[in-house]
Amino acid sequence: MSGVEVRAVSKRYGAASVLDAVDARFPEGRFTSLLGPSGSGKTTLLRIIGGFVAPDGGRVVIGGADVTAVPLWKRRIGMVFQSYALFPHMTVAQNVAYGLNRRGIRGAAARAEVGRALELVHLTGFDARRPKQLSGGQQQRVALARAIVTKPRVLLLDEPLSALDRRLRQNMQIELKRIQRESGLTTIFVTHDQEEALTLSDTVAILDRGRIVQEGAPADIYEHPRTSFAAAFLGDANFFRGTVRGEAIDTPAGPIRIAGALPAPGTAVTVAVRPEKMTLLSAGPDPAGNVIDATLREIIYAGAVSTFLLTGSDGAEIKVLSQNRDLAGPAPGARVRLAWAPAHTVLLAD
Amino acid sequence: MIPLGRLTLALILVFLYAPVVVMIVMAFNESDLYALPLQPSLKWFTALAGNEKLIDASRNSVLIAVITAVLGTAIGTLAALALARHAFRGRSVLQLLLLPPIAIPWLITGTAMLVFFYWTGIGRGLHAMILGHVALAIPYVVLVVGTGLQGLRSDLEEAAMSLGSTPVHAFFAITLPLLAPSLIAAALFAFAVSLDQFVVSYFLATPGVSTLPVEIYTSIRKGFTPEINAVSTLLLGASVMLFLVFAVLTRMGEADERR
Amino acid sequence: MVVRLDRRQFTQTMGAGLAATAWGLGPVRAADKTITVLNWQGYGTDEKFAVKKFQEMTGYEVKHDYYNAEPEMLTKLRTNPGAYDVAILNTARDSQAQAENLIDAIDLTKVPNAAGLADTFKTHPNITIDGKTYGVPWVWGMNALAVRRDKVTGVDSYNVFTDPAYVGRCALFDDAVTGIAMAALLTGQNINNPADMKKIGDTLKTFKKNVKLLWSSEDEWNKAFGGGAFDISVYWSGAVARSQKLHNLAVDFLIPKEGAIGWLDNLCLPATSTKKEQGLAFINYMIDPKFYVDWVTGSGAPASANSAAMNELPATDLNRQIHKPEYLSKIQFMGTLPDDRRQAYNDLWEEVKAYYAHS
Amino acid sequence: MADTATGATLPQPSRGGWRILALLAPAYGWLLLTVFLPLCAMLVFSFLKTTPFGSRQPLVFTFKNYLAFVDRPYLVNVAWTSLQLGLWTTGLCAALGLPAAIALARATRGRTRQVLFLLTILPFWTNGLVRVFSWTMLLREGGLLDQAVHLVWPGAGSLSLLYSFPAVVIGLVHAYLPYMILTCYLSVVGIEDGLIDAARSLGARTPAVFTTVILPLCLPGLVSGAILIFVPVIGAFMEPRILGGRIGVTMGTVIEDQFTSAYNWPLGAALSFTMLAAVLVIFAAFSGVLRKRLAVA
Repeated sequence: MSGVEVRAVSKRYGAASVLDAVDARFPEGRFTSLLGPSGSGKTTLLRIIGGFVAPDGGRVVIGGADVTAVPLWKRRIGMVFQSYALFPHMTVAQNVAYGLNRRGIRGAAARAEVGRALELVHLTGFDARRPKQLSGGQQQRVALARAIVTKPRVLLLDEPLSALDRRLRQNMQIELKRIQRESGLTTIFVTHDQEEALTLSDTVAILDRGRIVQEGAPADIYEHPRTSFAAAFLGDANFFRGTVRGEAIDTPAGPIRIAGALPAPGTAVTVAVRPEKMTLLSAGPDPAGNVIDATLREIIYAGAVSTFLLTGSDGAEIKVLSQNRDLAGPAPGARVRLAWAPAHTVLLAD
Repeated sequence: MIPLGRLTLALILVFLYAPVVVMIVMAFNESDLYALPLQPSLKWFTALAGNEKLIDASRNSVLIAVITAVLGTAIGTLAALALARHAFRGRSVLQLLLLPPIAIPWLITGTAMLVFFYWTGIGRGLHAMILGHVALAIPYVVLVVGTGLQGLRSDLEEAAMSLGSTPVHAFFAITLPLLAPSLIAAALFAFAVSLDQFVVSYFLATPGVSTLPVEIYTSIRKGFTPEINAVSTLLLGASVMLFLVFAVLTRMGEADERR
Repeated sequence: MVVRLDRRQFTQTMGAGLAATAWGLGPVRAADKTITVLNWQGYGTDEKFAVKKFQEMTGYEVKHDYYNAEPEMLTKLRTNPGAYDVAILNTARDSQAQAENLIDAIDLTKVPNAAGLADTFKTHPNITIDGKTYGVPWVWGMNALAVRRDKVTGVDSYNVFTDPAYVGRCALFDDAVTGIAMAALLTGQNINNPADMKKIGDTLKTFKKNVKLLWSSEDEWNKAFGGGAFDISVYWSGAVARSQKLHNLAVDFLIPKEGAIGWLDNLCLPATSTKKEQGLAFINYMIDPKFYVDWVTGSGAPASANSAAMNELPATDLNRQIHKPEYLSKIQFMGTLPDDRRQAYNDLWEEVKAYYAHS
Repeated sequence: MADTATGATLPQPSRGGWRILALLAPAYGWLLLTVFLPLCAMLVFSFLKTTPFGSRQPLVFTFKNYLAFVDRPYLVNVAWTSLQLGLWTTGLCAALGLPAAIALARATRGRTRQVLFLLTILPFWTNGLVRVFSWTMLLREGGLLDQAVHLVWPGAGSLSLLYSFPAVVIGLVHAYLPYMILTCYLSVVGIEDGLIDAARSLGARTPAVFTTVILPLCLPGLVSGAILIFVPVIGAFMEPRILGGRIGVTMGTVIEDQFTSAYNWPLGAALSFTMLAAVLVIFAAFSGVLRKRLAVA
């Protein structure tokens, strides 16, 4: 087991640049997600690490050794494909044993390993089935067992949960996390589902147009997005643009304060506020912190929480997430006041 | 849709077999002009037993057909892999180049082969016939295997390689077994193309080494006797036996059954 | 040791290797004691009794290679030097084969049975080129009309192909020379050099309504006639005898008032043959009256060019009935055609066929 | 020709070129030696005045053979007949072959399917000429088909199909139908059951499932099948000659005549190459349309 590093990796397909001098570290034993919209280059990066695609430039280092020139079949990686890519002409046991056999482990030893792997994914007793006879979730777990049974140095997951329905996906997320913890594998996980990335990862790397724009622990990235892209892609955000004037930022919605240091006065800046950080004020005195006026347009009720869609005094759309503690509340059309703490105002780099 | 399809399938089988049944029945009919009503007789089979030429020709036909099926399928499959799996410049030109062997009447291809082989010293004979037959089978194999490859995902090979297979091993362990139905179909077609091919054989045969279709073709003038039906019937039987042995040996269809 | 193979050896080795891996070749040509004859299939030379007899006489086995069209025969002679020892040619093709040095001149004195050949054939202009003889006349026949006995009566002209009584009941021979020659006879022209090709084309086109099919082999003719597909057809004289004798078909041969188209086949020695002596021996045997009688009685044959052979047949024999000597005066024989004229024949015939086909 | 790209990338692009070459070399090398070079010789012949083989005249080059359709207007009718034969045969093969392939692939499983599949190819392990002759037995006046009809309907007249256009079509459909069944079958087996269920669950009725799901997915098979059928049918000569009687004059028989009895190889070759060019133009025109359709599917 070992960490993975990519250094200045680039890839072009024809005229289109898919990866542009990407640097990234995937620490040993950690679960890292590559998060980004489609076309951001995350799958290409994964495939370069796995050796499925050769980079045009840059290096791939696994466990301290440069593997850029090492072919796929010698890299000792485990890959779970989006389509699972189970061999339809083999049984579950044969599928799982395939990599073991390639590494010279056969017979009883292989059977024991296969049994352990299937136990790990809760598929004991499914040995003799064929992939076509399994449900989507079961196939996914076979693919996982097949990838980890060989004890690879790195486990690569290419959107493995995207084909599952919501409930199954949530179960599988828990399973995946458990298995990763138990096996202690360095894991790189490609997804476009932010929630999945946040739930599973030790580290999240956000990719945008062939570059990693931010990397860090899920909570860190969520609470402190560095760019408006990161803020918008990972969770929801309300954006305010304005100019630094004295202690506050002057925006069309009103002055907004932040917790940290401000740039020089006169600088144009953008700040973001997560919808759940805002509260709708009931009648009474304003609390300390930021308060702005808005008009309630619509309430989307979703059981435990409701989403309030509002229009700011400057006409911009504002979204607020609130737990349904009180039954009574303002009705659409009502003029309301929104409040949040300066510490929850995130100053963005762009 | 499916019951309708089954009915169509049944009718098509009747349609496909009508002339074959006629062929077999006429082999057992006394009349040399294929006249009706039927008078059962084994005389054409008896006559055949003494017809060394026809028997030799049949043996050559099967021999060439087997070689063509094996060589043609192997060579054509390689090309199909390149054409289906890789995008490269000139691919569509190469695909188009498969058309002439099918589109140009075999008569012209055969004549051209005769002249060219004569000029280059390849000459005529069994080796020339095999050269010709395999060439005519290749386009069919490429088309059939290519169609099969389209239904085959390429990530399976990648999966195998990520598990430690070299590309060659991945091809033999994964792609080839999954491609088996297409390969068998292609081989059956190559076999059929060769067995039925008379024009090329006719031009490339040397006196004394001919094939059954050549014998049949040249016998039109003399008289197409039910002996031809008899030998065709026997040959069909032999081919079916050959295939059954092959099917049993390779346990074809077993994997299919379980899924 | 370095082994060098040129392309020919390479392909041959490859072919041989392939063949050897399987279970053996067809009969491999024995190096010596065989001669190979190039002929139509089922045309005398490959009669079982004859092959056997010749082997008994000379120790040489007779192998055959067949052709299905005259140009193909020439192509085979050209592309297989040394492969053939005797070739059967329509004498109309002799000059072409001779010009390409495909056949050798024959000294008739070395063919004892040639003494019995009818003089008209022995010195026929088709086989005599620059004073030398390039083939031994073998058999001759006529292309005229075959009609269904009892059903067709009173026919005495090729005009029957335009007779409304026989719409869709006629068949033609799919052969350019025969087709054009028939129309030439009908329009009173020389079959080997008709003056008015357009008239010939127009005449042939008037046959359209009556023509049901064009046959190209004796077998096809027998099966179609036997199946009742037509009642009147252009046909070969010798084939009529065979259809009556071997297949019991109710068919009669008649020569219309315009005459018949005659042809003469001869036995030639391919120039590249390495066994000319045995070739001549085989030719001599082929014009042996005994062989001819056996051939006629066994399967049926055209008329022999050897008067001695014809005389051996009983007077009642069908073949003698059909090939009456007085007919010879009503026959125009197919002669040598220059390339361009032959092509004109073929082009016109193709056009006529397309006209028949287009509805 | 259907575009067969799956767009998969190579693990080692630097060696990809050699690998492609190694895969293609045997097939195209073989074809080069046995088909393309000989056909090139034929192409040269097609510009000659007379057959170069055995002609006493010196070689004269001419374009005349390519003007055959102008010089011989009757060839237009012949080409029209061939085109009609090609369209009828291809159309009927598609209409019969696709449902059969679907039934074969979807309604049967395992060994039954293999056996049925084999049964459709089996007839082709007999000689084509023998099969065509067997058709004459069936189709001729008072033949087996007539007798069968009379068993069911004693008063019926003779069908007398032999020596007619339908007879040629029947013979050609019989000869080429398995190609369509095969190529369609290979396309149909690739369709996942789930896809059809999904279409059903979205409320598609059977005909809609067919036109919106199955047909587009079968298109590659249909196209390959159509190529394998239409192209050789245009040049077919045995079926028209034996089953067509007087009307059996097609491009195939005209070309055959040039190579056999007429000994005009240049004209025959020129006609073949003209035909090949026409076929290529037709498919080029169609491939644009098809590519769009395939992209949508």
